[in-house]
This record gives sequence, structure tokens and C-alpha cells, in this order.
Amino acid sequence: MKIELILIPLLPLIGFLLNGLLRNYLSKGLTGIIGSGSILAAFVLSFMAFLEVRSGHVITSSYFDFISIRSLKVPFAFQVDQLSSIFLLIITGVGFLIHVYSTSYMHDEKPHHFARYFAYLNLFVFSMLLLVMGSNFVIMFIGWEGVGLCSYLLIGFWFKKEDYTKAASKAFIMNRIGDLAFLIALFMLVHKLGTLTFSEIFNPEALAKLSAFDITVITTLLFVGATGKSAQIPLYTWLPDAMAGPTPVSALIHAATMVTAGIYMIARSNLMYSMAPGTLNCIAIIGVATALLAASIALKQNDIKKVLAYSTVSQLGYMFLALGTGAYVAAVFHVMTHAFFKALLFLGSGSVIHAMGGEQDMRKMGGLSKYMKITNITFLLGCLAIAGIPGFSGFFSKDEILASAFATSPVLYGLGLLGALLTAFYMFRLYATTFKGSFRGSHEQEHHLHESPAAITIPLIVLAILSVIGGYIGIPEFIMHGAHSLKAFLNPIFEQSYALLPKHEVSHSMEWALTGVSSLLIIITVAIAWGRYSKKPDTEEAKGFGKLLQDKWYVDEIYNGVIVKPLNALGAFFNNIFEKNIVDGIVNGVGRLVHYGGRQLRWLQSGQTGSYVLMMVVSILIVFVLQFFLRK
Amino acid sequence: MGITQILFWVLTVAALFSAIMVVSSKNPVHSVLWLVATFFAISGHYILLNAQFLAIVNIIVYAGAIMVLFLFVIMLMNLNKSTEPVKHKWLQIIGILSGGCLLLVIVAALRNTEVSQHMVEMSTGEAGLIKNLGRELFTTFVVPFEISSILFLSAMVGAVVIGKKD
Amino acid sequence: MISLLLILLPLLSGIITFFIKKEAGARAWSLLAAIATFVVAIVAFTCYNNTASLSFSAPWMGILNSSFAIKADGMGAMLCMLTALSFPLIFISTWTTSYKKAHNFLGLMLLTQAGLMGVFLAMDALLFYFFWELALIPVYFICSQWGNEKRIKVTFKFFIYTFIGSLLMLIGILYIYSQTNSFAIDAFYNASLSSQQQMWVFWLFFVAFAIKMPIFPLHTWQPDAYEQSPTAATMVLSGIMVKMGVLGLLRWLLPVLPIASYSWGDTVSTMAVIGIIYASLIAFQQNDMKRLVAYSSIAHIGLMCVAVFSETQSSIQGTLFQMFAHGINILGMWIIVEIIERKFGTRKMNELGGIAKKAPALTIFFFVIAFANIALPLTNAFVGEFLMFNGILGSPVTQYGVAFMVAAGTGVILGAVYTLKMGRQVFLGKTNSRTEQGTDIVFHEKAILCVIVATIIITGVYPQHLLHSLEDITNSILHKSDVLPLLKTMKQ
Amino acid sequence: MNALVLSAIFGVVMMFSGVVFKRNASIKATGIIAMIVLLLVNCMEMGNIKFFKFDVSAFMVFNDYALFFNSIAIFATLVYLVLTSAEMEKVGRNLAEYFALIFFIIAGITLTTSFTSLLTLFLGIEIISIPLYILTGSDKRNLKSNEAALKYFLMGSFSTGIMLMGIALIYGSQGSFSIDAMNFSAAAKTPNLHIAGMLFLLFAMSFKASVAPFHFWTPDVYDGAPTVFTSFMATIVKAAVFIGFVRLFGGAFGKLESTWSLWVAVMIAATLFVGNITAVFQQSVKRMLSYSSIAQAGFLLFGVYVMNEAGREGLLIYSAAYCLATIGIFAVLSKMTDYSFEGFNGLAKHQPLLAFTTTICLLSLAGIPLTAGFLGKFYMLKAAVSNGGNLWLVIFAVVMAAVSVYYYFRVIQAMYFKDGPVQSVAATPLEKYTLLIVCVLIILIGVFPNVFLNWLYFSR
Amino acid sequence: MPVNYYIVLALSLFSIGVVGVLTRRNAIIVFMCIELMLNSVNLLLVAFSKMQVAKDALPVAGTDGQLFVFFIMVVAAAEVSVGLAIIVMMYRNIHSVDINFLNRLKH
Repeated sequence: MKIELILIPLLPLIGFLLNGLLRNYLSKGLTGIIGSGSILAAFVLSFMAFLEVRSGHVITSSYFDFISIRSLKVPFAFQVDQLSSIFLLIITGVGFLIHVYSTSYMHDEKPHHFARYFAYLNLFVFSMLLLVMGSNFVIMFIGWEGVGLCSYLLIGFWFKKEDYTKAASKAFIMNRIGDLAFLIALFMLVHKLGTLTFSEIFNPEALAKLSAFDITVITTLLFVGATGKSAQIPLYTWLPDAMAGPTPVSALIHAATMVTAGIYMIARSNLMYSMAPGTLNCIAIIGVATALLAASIALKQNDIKKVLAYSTVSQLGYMFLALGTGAYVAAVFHVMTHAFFKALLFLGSGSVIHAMGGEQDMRKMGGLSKYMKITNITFLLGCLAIAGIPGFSGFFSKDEILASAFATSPVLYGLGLLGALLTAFYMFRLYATTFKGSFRGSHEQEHHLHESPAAITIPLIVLAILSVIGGYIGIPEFIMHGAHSLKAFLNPIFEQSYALLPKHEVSHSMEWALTGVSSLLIIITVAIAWGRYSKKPDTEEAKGFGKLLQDKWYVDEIYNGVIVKPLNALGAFFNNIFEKNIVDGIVNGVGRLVHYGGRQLRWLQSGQTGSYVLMMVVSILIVFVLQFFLRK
Repeated sequence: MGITQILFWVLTVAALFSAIMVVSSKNPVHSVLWLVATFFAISGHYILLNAQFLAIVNIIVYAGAIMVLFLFVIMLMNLNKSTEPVKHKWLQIIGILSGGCLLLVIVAALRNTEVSQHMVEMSTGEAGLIKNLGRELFTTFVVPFEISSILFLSAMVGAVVIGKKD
Repeated sequence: MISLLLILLPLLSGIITFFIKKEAGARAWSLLAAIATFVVAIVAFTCYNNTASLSFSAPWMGILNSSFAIKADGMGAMLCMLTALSFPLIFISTWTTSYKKAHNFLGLMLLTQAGLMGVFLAMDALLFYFFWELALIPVYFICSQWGNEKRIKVTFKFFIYTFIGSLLMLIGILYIYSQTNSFAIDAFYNASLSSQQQMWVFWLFFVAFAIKMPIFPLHTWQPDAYEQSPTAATMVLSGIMVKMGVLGLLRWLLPVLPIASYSWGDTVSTMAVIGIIYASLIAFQQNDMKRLVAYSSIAHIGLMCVAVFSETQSSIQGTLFQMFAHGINILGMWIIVEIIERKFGTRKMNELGGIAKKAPALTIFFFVIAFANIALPLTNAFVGEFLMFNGILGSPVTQYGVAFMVAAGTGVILGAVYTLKMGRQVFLGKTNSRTEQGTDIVFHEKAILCVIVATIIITGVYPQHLLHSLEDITNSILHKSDVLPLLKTMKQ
Repeated sequence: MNALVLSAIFGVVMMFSGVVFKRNASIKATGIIAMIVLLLVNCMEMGNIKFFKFDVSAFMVFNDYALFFNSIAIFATLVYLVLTSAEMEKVGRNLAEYFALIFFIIAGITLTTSFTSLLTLFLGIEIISIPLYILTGSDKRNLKSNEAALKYFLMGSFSTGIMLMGIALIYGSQGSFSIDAMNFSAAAKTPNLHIAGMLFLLFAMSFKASVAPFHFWTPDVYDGAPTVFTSFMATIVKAAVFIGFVRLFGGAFGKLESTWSLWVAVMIAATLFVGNITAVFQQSVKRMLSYSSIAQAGFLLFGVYVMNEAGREGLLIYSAAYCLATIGIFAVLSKMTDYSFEGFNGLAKHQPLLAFTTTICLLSLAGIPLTAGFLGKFYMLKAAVSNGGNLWLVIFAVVMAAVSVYYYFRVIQAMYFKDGPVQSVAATPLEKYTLLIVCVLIILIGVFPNVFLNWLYFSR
Repeated sequence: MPVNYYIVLALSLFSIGVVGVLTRRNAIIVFMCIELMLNSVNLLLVAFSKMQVAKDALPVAGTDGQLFVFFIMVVAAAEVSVGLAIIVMMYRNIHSVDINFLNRLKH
């Protein structure tokens, strides 16, 4: 069965247009149906596409020439292969759940804002689909920027709050910085290869035209682009701020889909990266550093969404660690599992926040398990998954990453493990503080506490199930031979890379040992966290190192001081001093000089005949002297 | 040194001296009189150069008519006393200096000109005689001569326009 | 022949407008004339799409070897289209803005249009110069008469500034004329000046174009002029007039003085790149929306300048495309500024805020245009900037392509910064006493903004039609300005 | 020759018309009709219909160029008379005499533009100058007029002295006054006597043409003279002097171009600089216009500097454009009560036609394209550029032209963009239409220079 | 006599005239100095004319120079009439012939 690929992004686009243009006329119900329905339809189509891809086809279809000049042809064309089909499923599937969730979560909004919200979400899905379906870098970039736009719009959805709009701008601009690097990489590709189509770039003959230096530069630039979109050091600071948006948005965009675009892009370009070991090392280091940094910050956050945000950054770091160590499958795997459990966690937190009447501070919560049974259980499952407790999805993906890290370098493994422990710790700190203990909020809030409606809980349940079982498509080799169906599925994408990457063989027994150790450590950590926070949350002000963590290592402040403020000062200097006094000053100065000259020259015109004659005579004299005595 | 040369030098000295006196006299009337003297000296030169017609015209028109007109105006205005306020000293000095420099520069420039050693025909020659001049004036130069009538007309009209009392 | 109509129609109707004393009549007439011109432009560039009907030549100053030669090549047609499209939009958008003696205002506007059309079509250096000035004079009167309080001084500065530039260009034209003895553009293309001559004749031309565009550091007339002009004139100035400079570069500088363009390319590009960052940084400091947009325009045009001097297929075709895109976008921007100023009585961003609540439609239009302005994909500017950046980076004529590209790209990031800041301060946030009373835009405003947004999106999603029409002219410009073989022969 | 003789005759006629006619209107009508006749007669001579067939070639040659200029000058004078004769009445009671003097000046102009002998040049210049001294002082009660006349007269005579010294030195070197006789072989060394004489003549002509640094009389005299006569002096007379200038330096000293072109270049620069820069600060439009006339002289001097065909043509176009525009502005100015810039405030509201015509004239002076003034400047620059000479001078010139925009546009700003009291500017319909015709001419020459130029070319 | 002598003499007179113009303030005297300049030119012309006679033997040689002198005198006479009229007019108005007395026109 041939799938008309254009329909997949077109449906959300239609949803966007309907919701956007008719927002003043649609009822909330209709809006929700249009919004969710279009995604559901897209999901169905994606699934059909997946099935087709599973049978070994790569579906491509080209529509029209987007840009076609003599030196560059960019068709508007789609391509769905194994990699993109996985992402398609994640995007439309998780996306659909979140849409459903949103119909309830956003129900308090006025109808046209409600419609606007769904329009944005649909637009986001559209962009994200473009990103993963594009058959060339330009289409990918269109989606790449499009999701940035939607992220901007959704973070700033409550536009009346100035902080939110600032956070939105920040997200957009930091993304743009990365995008610039991305673009430069594209231009270098055009310059060197004359094409941006994946199939023409990612084959050994084409890449052979590039020097090692070129490849390193291009891959590095692409990676910089990815750090922006996927919130890695140094461009990660926007993501925590992005929590200003509605919680489903955080779940969809800032956890499950958009932020994984960078991973998608690098996985897509795996052949090129495999040829650039330097870049891969760099990615691994950045990834693990991000994972640790974000995890450390998450330890001391009190805002429930902030914790999850830093956790996202940290998990994304893992994915990059995986990419950097050449474990592309592991990265994609982790993207998938992460999509499940992180969406679950965000939605769960959304449910909590919803119940708490907008309160996000964990210190004011506690003991919610009594009031919100489903949320409690699903959230716990999510925590277990993210912590990597054996059997849950997170365990499989994370374990694969750590194994790959160990194969590359034990140091990376050690750091990665440390990150995993931190993750387990702060997640259970979060869980314990929120759901255990006694309620610390106001009476009013307590009175208001309730389990969320079905539109919220059903997605939670679905996601919880996925979080638990999602890992079983990638059972490691050492446990069960040939059970890593994901790896098998993705093999066509990565097989060429495997040949290029250095082989690090780790014996099965070693892997068993590692897994055992890490699982044990994680369980211990979970227990410590549980024990420490289930009764008494840390409500007192952090001091010393804790303060440093709570204030996020002051990275924002440093950026502010090192980049924003000097640029602002420079701008102010240009505006107030340089422009006015020097550039325009010179122009005006010329004018003033002429004016002044006019005023001074007037005095020559003294009105006295004698002086006029004198000046004439002197001129005559000068001319004569010059003519007869000095001119040769 | 013949009589011509002696006369030349005498007339030259007279002309220069009286010219200087024209400039330096405080009393306008004296200036006019010194100017007349200068004209006479110049007329003397004309005669030395055998340009009798011009010598006569110079005395009649210039020394006679024009200078009398000057004198007349000065008398009319009762300017015989030195009523002229003195210019600034340094302005005068600058004036004299620049005039002197002008003289020096031009003379220096023209010192070695090609014609400098050409001789001027003294006391002889027919070019300056009334007969020759008259013939030329009314044949070849008749057009400019007629044109100068326009000049006179306009000067006349002008003098009337300006001089007439409204 | 039909291209002649593009000049004559606005010219004559403009003159007629002066005599329609009734305001409503004058408005209707001028709008009608503008629309008629638009229709003619559409007919010309779709139905009569051959060289014979798009060019016109008549003896004019035979003695000077100058003729009234006009021709609509791809670039000319595109810019004429932009002009023809803009003027009806301008007239409608200012339909309710009151002007004293509106008939004079509208008449002068139409004269400006005639001048602009002439500039874009002229194929004779002298004719080009004539139209160059003809377009300026009416604008001078418009801005001086109907502008804000500092209008006279500011417009005067603008006028003298550009006048000096154009006089220098005149010398350049005359100098080349003294070599070719003809003002025809082909003669100019074949002038083959020695490289020493080109080196300084280049600046005579470039200064004129640089002032018009404007390029740092010759830009200081611009923010003031934009700020003080009536918005209708600002639209013309920034939407269309700055394109005169770029057109000048592409038609009269690069192909005429290829060696100098090559040699000075880096210098000029450096100026432009400095200008991009400089203007962006300043734009961020602005509080007045008009000034902000003005500085952003400097940055955008600077990018075009760099792209032009990269001399690649991609960058030049991108520049041409971007000329159209920028014209539309900034027009939309000005329309919105005009609406805000009319509705809320101020352009100061700190006095505004929360308009989104009161005028959602306006807000949406603004954000679409703003994102187009910062070249978001699927808007028109993305295509232009993508091609331009691509060309700059791959430029064969400079070794600093990467540096220029990165610096210009930084400007684009800064562009996002200040554009979003403007959006945030003006439209988002809480309403204040001033914006509390606001209402949303009315039908005709929606209609024109729709046209603009539609143009943005259509050319953004399917740019190929427009791009294709610019292909030939790009090739011909590149062909004429190609110095690399020339340099090779020189080395041998 | 036709124009020369007839203008002298008409001058005499006008002298007596004051006796014959009692009404000023009749005198004016006579004068204007006489001027029309003069124009026709001059045009006839261009068509080779000569009334007087003397051989005057030793003193003057009425070639096409001179005749064409004379036509322009006479036409401009005609326009001038139509526009400003009403104001002339107000200067004094001697209207007939003023007309007579103007006719005499025309005679002087025909001489100056067609001399072949330095004697004719001298006479022509004097015939121009002496009536001008009188016209300058014609407002007898006005001390400014007195002062201007005295200054003009004293300095004019002084420059006559310089000119005569030049002529004498040249005579000493050449033994002849004919400009055709002054031919040197390029190889031989030019005698210093000759160079000195040439320089003296250069200074004297510069004085008459108000070229810096011999321009000092100009602002004072133009300012002090009655506005109607300033108009005449600053336009037609000045243009004629330039034609004489070109004739002298092209004809007599053409071979010495390398010697004098440097000085002329310096003078152009100085003139443009002084004229434009000083005009910037003026408060009175009249005085501004007199400085601007100095500035324009700088451009006209290009015609001398380049000394090629294009330069000569340019001089014609430039003088036509300059004369028409300046006469137009002065015509409006002479009707104003307040000569300051503020006096023009709000003129466009009350007198739109006058404001419009003034604007066109100012645009022409500023050299905006599609006006005659642009064409003039264009020709001058073209001549200078094709001459291949000093391009820095050309660039300097255009920068100064841009400065000139500053002060010309101040008037436009005042008229259009500022509010002022209602002024009763009495302009008769005839005057208004004439002004309009002037504007149309300015634009026509600017837009269709072919028509104008073809005339020149066919007549050659 | 060599013509040099006459040149120097004439130039001396001319310069004296110039100095007079520069240093005196009485309009009439300034004017007289200008007349002096004219006369020096006359003298020079006559000398040159006689030099021409010495140079070539044509009967009319040199007459043009002398006739030019005649025309200069004519012009000078006309100028004097106008000039004195102007001076008198001014004197009538301000009772002074000081050239700097009237100084309204400046700058």
C-alpha cells in the first residue's frame, strides 16, 4: 500500500489552519476534536508508513522544487525510512496522547485561546514531522526552525506574563544561535558537494570528496546546531526557562520530541559522524558533561517542572553520550524510552499542578498519593523507568548507553553511572517530596485536591504502560541473543557506520557485571532518596554547595554578564555615543563646518573697498610670483 | 648722453615725483595739481616719442578738461582742507608694501623679456602725427570710433540720470 | 511598449491628481491609478512576457548619445512588480490617515512611483540618473511637508546626502561616457576601463548606491528620515527606494566595473558586515518602533550588499529574491507601525504593551511579518537569505567568505533578538492605560495585511516561480562581472 | 551687426521716448516692442539676413556662436523686461533712460561676444560697465544704492586699469591688438611680456565675471543695487562676460592653455568654495542670490577651463538656464516686501503659482535633473570629464553643488513648509504667465534638450 | 632708449597708482590714482607703438597703439563724467567722499 506521505504533515497543518483561522467560531469540543483528530489520523498514517518501512522499503516522494537554481537544487521531498518512521511514531503517538491530555488540561482557557493553543500544537507537530520526514537538510531545517517557532509560541502562550514571553524569546534566540551553526554546515556541504539531499550526501563516494578537516568542521557545526535544539552545553539554559509554557507543551516539545531533534539529526548524519572521530569524542564529552551538570542542578530544584526540565537536559546528555560513543541505536532507543517516561512524568506533574491549582513548588506539596491514585502510580512507574530500575524501559536504553560508554572509555562510563545515580536520586527526591509525607499546602488547596479527569489520566496510563514495556524492543545481546529488534530494524541506517567505527568488544560477563553493579547502585540510591525525603523534604534554604546547585551554577548569570550585558553596553555605546557623535557627528560636523565656514568667510566681505582692492592686489601678486618664479 | 636722454630722465623723475606727490598729498587740491604735473610730464614723454597728437590731446583733455572737472568737484565739495580721515597706519604700510612688491615682481618678471632690448624710436617717425592718425582713425578704426559714440551716449545719459535732481 | 506604460501611467495620473481638490476624489483616483498600474504590471509580466513588448526605445537626447531606452529584464520586472504591488497597499493602508491637502500628497506619491519605475527600467545611464533624481524629489516634498516635527531638517539632510551621492555617480557616468561616447547600458558594459580607472570610478558609483541603501557608515540619514517621514513615505523609502541602491549595484556597478568590484569587494563587504552588526546592536537599543525597523533595514540591506559582492549565482539570485521579500516584509512592518501609531498615538515601545489582548488579528499579522523579517523558513525571506548566505560562504571572489557569512549570520541572530523584543514589548505583556482602549483592525487593514501575509507565505513556500524568473538576469550579471578569467589572462 | 546697430539706435529711441511719451506704460511698450524687434533682427542675422554689410572683421566677427548667445541674451532681456519693468518704475522717474541704458548694454554685449580685437573687447566691456554703474546707483536716495554704485565704479575702473595694462603688455609683445594675430608655435618660448599681459587680462575678466578672488564687489553691489537691475547684472551681463572670456582665452590664448588652465582651475575652486560656502550663512535671499551667482560663475568658468566644443556649448546652455532661472527668481523677489528668508514663509499658501515657479527656478539653479540647470551643469561636467583634466576639481564642484542645494532649498522650505503672514505680492496676469512660460522653458530645455541643441547645431 | 626703461617707468607709475588706491580713502583721490594708472598704460602703449615703428618699416606701423591710447582717453573721459556724478550724488546724500563712510553692505 502506498502511503501519500504529504498527508502526514498536511493533516496537522490543516488542523492548525482550521483552529487558527476559525478560533473565534469553534467550540472547545470541536477544537479538541480537530486538534487531536488530525494528529490521530497522522498517527495512523505514520503507523502505516512504519509497517511499510518494516518491510524494508524506504518511502520517498518528491513534490516540487523548493529552491532550484543553477548551482543548487532543493526539492520539496519527503523520505521515510526506518529512523524517521520511529520518530514519526513517537511524534504522532505521544503527540496524540498529549493533545488528548491538553483538551482537559487547558479547559480553563477561553475558547479562542484554547483554539490558539491547539493550533500551535498542531503547527508544532507539522513542523516536527517536516523535520523528520524531509529528504534533505533544507526541509529538515524548515522543520528545525519551525519547531523553534512553535516552542517560542507555546512557551509564551500566556503572553500576558512578561517572564514567560522573555523565556520564549530566550528559547528562540538560543536555538537561533545553534541554527546559525547548522546553516553554516549546510552551506559548507553545498559548497563542497553541491547538494543537500541526504541520499546524495550520505554515501561513501560523496563523503570521500570531503577532506577530514571539512568533515570535522561540518560535523562540529551540525553538532553546535544540535546543542541549541537539544539543550546541551553551552546552549542548554533555555530549556529550564521554557517550563513557563503549559505543562503538556513541556511534555511534548521540551521532553519527548523537539529536543530530540538534535539526536535525530546526528543519527541521520551518522555516516558523516563516524568519519569524524574527533567530533564524536567531543559529542561524548559534552553529552556526559551536560548529563552531570544538569543532574547536579536538578538535585536542588524545588519547582517540580524545573527538576523535570533539568532531568530532560541530563537525559539528552545521555543520548549525546550514546551518539558520541557511536551507539546510535542506543541513542534512538533512549529517545524513544525517554519520550515515554519523560512525557509521562511531565504529564503527571501537570496533573499534580492542575490539582494544586497551579502550584509548582514541591515544598508546598506532599502526600498527594492519597488524593491522586492514578497519577501517583503512573508517576512512580515513570520514576522507576527514568531511574533505570531493571525491567523498566529506562533500564534497557540507559544500560546500552553505559555499556557503549564503557567500551569507549571507562571514565565515560564512570561519569555516566554517576549521572544515572544522580538521576535516580533526584527523581525519587521529587517523587517522595511530592507524593509521600504529609500535605504542606494551604487548606484551600487541600480542599481542592482531586484526581484528574479521564482525558488526563488515560494518557498517563497509556504512557505508563509504554514506559514499562517500551524497553523490551531492545533487550541487550548479552541477555537474549537477537532480541534487540530495534537494532535490527535500524540496521539499514547505521550499518555503514559500524564498519567505520572502532570495534570495542566487551565480553558478556563484563556486561553482566556492569549491569549488576549499576542496577545495585541505582537501587541503593533510590532507597536513600526515598528514605531521606519521604518523611522530611528539604524545605530549608540551601547553603554552600547546595546553594550553588540551587542557583544552577550561576550559568545564566555568567552568560548574562559575559554576553548579554557587554553586547547591550556595546549597543548602548553605539547608539548613544558612537552613532550620535562619531558617525552622524562627522556628517553633521561637515554640515556644521560648512555653516561655520560660511560664517567665517563672511568676514572677508568687510564692505571696505580698500580691503577688497588689497585682496585683489595680493592675489595678483601671488599669482605672479608663482607663475614667474616658482612654476617651472 | 644726448639731449634726448637727458630730457627723458628729467621727465621721468618729474613724472614719478609728481605721481608720488599725488598719492601722498594731504590736500586733495594739491593732489589734483600734482596729477596735472604728472600729466604734463607724460605729455613731455609723448613729445619725446614724437607723438605730438597724443601729447596735445593729453594736455587738452586730461590736464585741461578732466582735471578741471576734478578740481571743480573738489571745490564744490569744499574739500580743500585735508578732511580725509587717516587710514590705519598698518593698512597704509601694507598698501605701500603690496604696491611696491607688485612693482618689484612685475619688473623682475619682465626684466629679461624678449623685447627688452628693443629700441624705442625717439623724436622721429610719422606714426604720431595727426595726419597719419586721422587717416587711420577714419578709415580702419572708424567702427570703434563710432562705437565709442555709444559709450559717450550712455555716459551722457548716465550722468544726467545720476546728476538730475529728482 | 507596455513597460513604458508602467512609467507613464503613474506619471500622468499623478499630475492629474494635483488638480483633484476633493480629498475623497483624489484618494479614489490615486488608488485607482495605482491599481491600474498594478494590473498593467501583471499583464505585462504574465501575458506579454517577451523582450520586444517589454522594452521600449526612443531617441531622446540624440546629441548626447543618450536615448529613452527602457527594458524590463528579470530584475526590473521583479522590482516593478514590487512597486506596483506596494503602492495600492500603501494607499489603502493610509486610507484613513488624514493628510492636509491630500491631493498633493497623493500626486507626489504617484510621481515617486513613476520615478521608481523609471529607475528600475532604465537601460540608459543618463536616463537612469534622471529617474534616480526624479524619484527623490517628490519624496523630499512629501517628507518635508507631511512628516513629523523635525521633518524639515531631517529630510533636508537626507536630500543633500543622497544628492551628493548621486552627483558623484553622475561624474562616474560621465567618466565612463567619456570613454564610450554613449550612455547605452551595453556600451557601458563594454566600456572596458583599465583597472586603475575602475578602481576609483567604482567609488563614485558605490558611494551613491551606498548612501541610498544605506551602507555603514553612510547610513545616518536613514533612521531619522524614516522616523520623521509620514509612514506612507517611509514605506516607499524603505520598501522600494533602498532597492534602487541594490539595483544600482547589480545593474550599474558589478557588470560595468567588474575588476574594481572584485578588488574592492572585500572592503565593501567588510563595511556592510560591520554595518549589519552595528545596526543590529543599535536597533536593540531603540525605543521608537520606526527607528528600530529603520536600523533593522540597514542590517538587511547590508546583508544584500555582502551577497552582491560575493558574486555567486546563489548569492545574487538570493539578493534579487530578497529584494522582493524585504520589500514586502518591511512594507507590512510599516503598515503595522502605522496602524499602531494611529490607534494608540505613540510609537514608543515602552508606552505600549499587551496589544495582543486587544487586537489579536493585528498581533498575528505582526508576528507573521516579524518572523518573515527574521527569515523563518517557509517565509519569503528565508529563501532569499538562505541563498545569500549560501553564496557568501561559497564565494569564489573572496577568501573571507566564511567570516562574512558568520558575521552576517550573527546579525541575523541579533535580528531575532530585537524583533522579538519589539513584539514582546508592544504586543505581549499586560495592557496599560494607553493600550486599554485599543480595538482590533478593521476590514481594509485586514485585507491588505492578508495580501502581504499571503505574499510572504506563497513566495516562501513556493519561491521557484519568482526564483526562476530571476535566473536569466542573474546569469547575465554574473557573466558580465566575471573577472576570474580576466585576472587569469592578466597574470599570464 | 544687426543687433549692435539696432540696439544703439533703439537706445537713442528710448532716450527720446521719455520726452515723447508721458505715460510709463507707453515707454514700457515701446521698449518691449523694440526688444522683440531686436530679437527678430538678431535671428534674421542667424538666418544670414544681414542689414549691414561692412567689413568689420578686424574688430568683430559675428559668428553663429556669438549670434546664438546674443539671441539668448536678448530673449532673456525680453523676459526680464516683461517681468520686471513694473518694478523698474518704482526705482526712479527715469524709466526711459533705464531702458535706453539697457539697450546700450545690449550693444555692449554684442560687442563683447563677437570681438576680434582687444580694442573692441575693451570698448564692449566699458559699454557694459558704464551704464551698469549708473543703474546700480539709480536709486539715488537709497544709501545702499549709492554705496554699491561707488564701490562698483571704483573697483570697476581699477579693473579697467588692470585690463588696459594687460592689453598694453600684449601689444608690446605682439605689436597688434587682434586676437587672431596671437599665434605662437608651441615650441617657441612664450615671452614673459605676453604671459604677464595675459594674466592681467585674466584678472580683469575674472573681475567682470565675479570670479574669486576678484569677486568681492559682487555681493555688495548686487545687494545694494535696485533688485530689478541686480537681476539684469547678475544674469545676462555676467553670461555675456563669460562668452567674451571664452572668446578671449580660446581665441587669443588658446595656445597658452597649459599656462593659464592651472590658474583658472584654482579660480574655479576658489569661486565655488567662496560662493557656495558664504551663501550658506546669508539671511537675505537677495544677498544669497548674489553669492549664488558667484557660485554659478564657478561653474560657468568650467566653460573657459575645458576650452573644448562641449564646454562652449555647455556655456550656452548654462547661461540660458542660469539667466532664465535667476530672472524668474529675481522677478518674484523684486515683488516681495521682505527679502529675508522669513519673508518667503508660507508663500505657497497664498501665492501657489509664484511659489511653484520660484521652486522650478530654484531647482534649475540647484541642478536637479529635468531642468535646464541640470543640463547646464551636466554639460559643464561632461566637458570637464571628457577633457580628462583634473577630476578632483570636478568632484569638488559637485560637492559644492550639493552645498548649493542647501541654500536654494532653504527658500523652498520657507515657501512650502513654513507658515507666514499673508503677503500681497502684486503680480499681474501677464507676469504670472510669463513666469509660467519661463518654467515651461526651463523644463522643456531640461527634458528635450534636443530641440534647443538642434537649433544650435543647425545654425552652425 | 631701450623699451625697458619705459616699461619700468610705466609700471612704476602704475604701481604708484595702485598704492594710491590702496592707501587713500578719499573717493576722488582714489579715482585720480586710477586715472594715473590709465595714464601709465597710455605711456606704455605709446612707447610700444614707437617700438613697433622701429621694428618694421610700414608707414602705419604703431598707429594702432596710439589710436588705442586715444580710445582710452575717450573712455576715461566718459568714466570720469559718470564717476564724478556718482561721487557727487553720494556727497549730496552723506556729505562725505570717504569710501569707507558708507559701509552698510558687507558680509
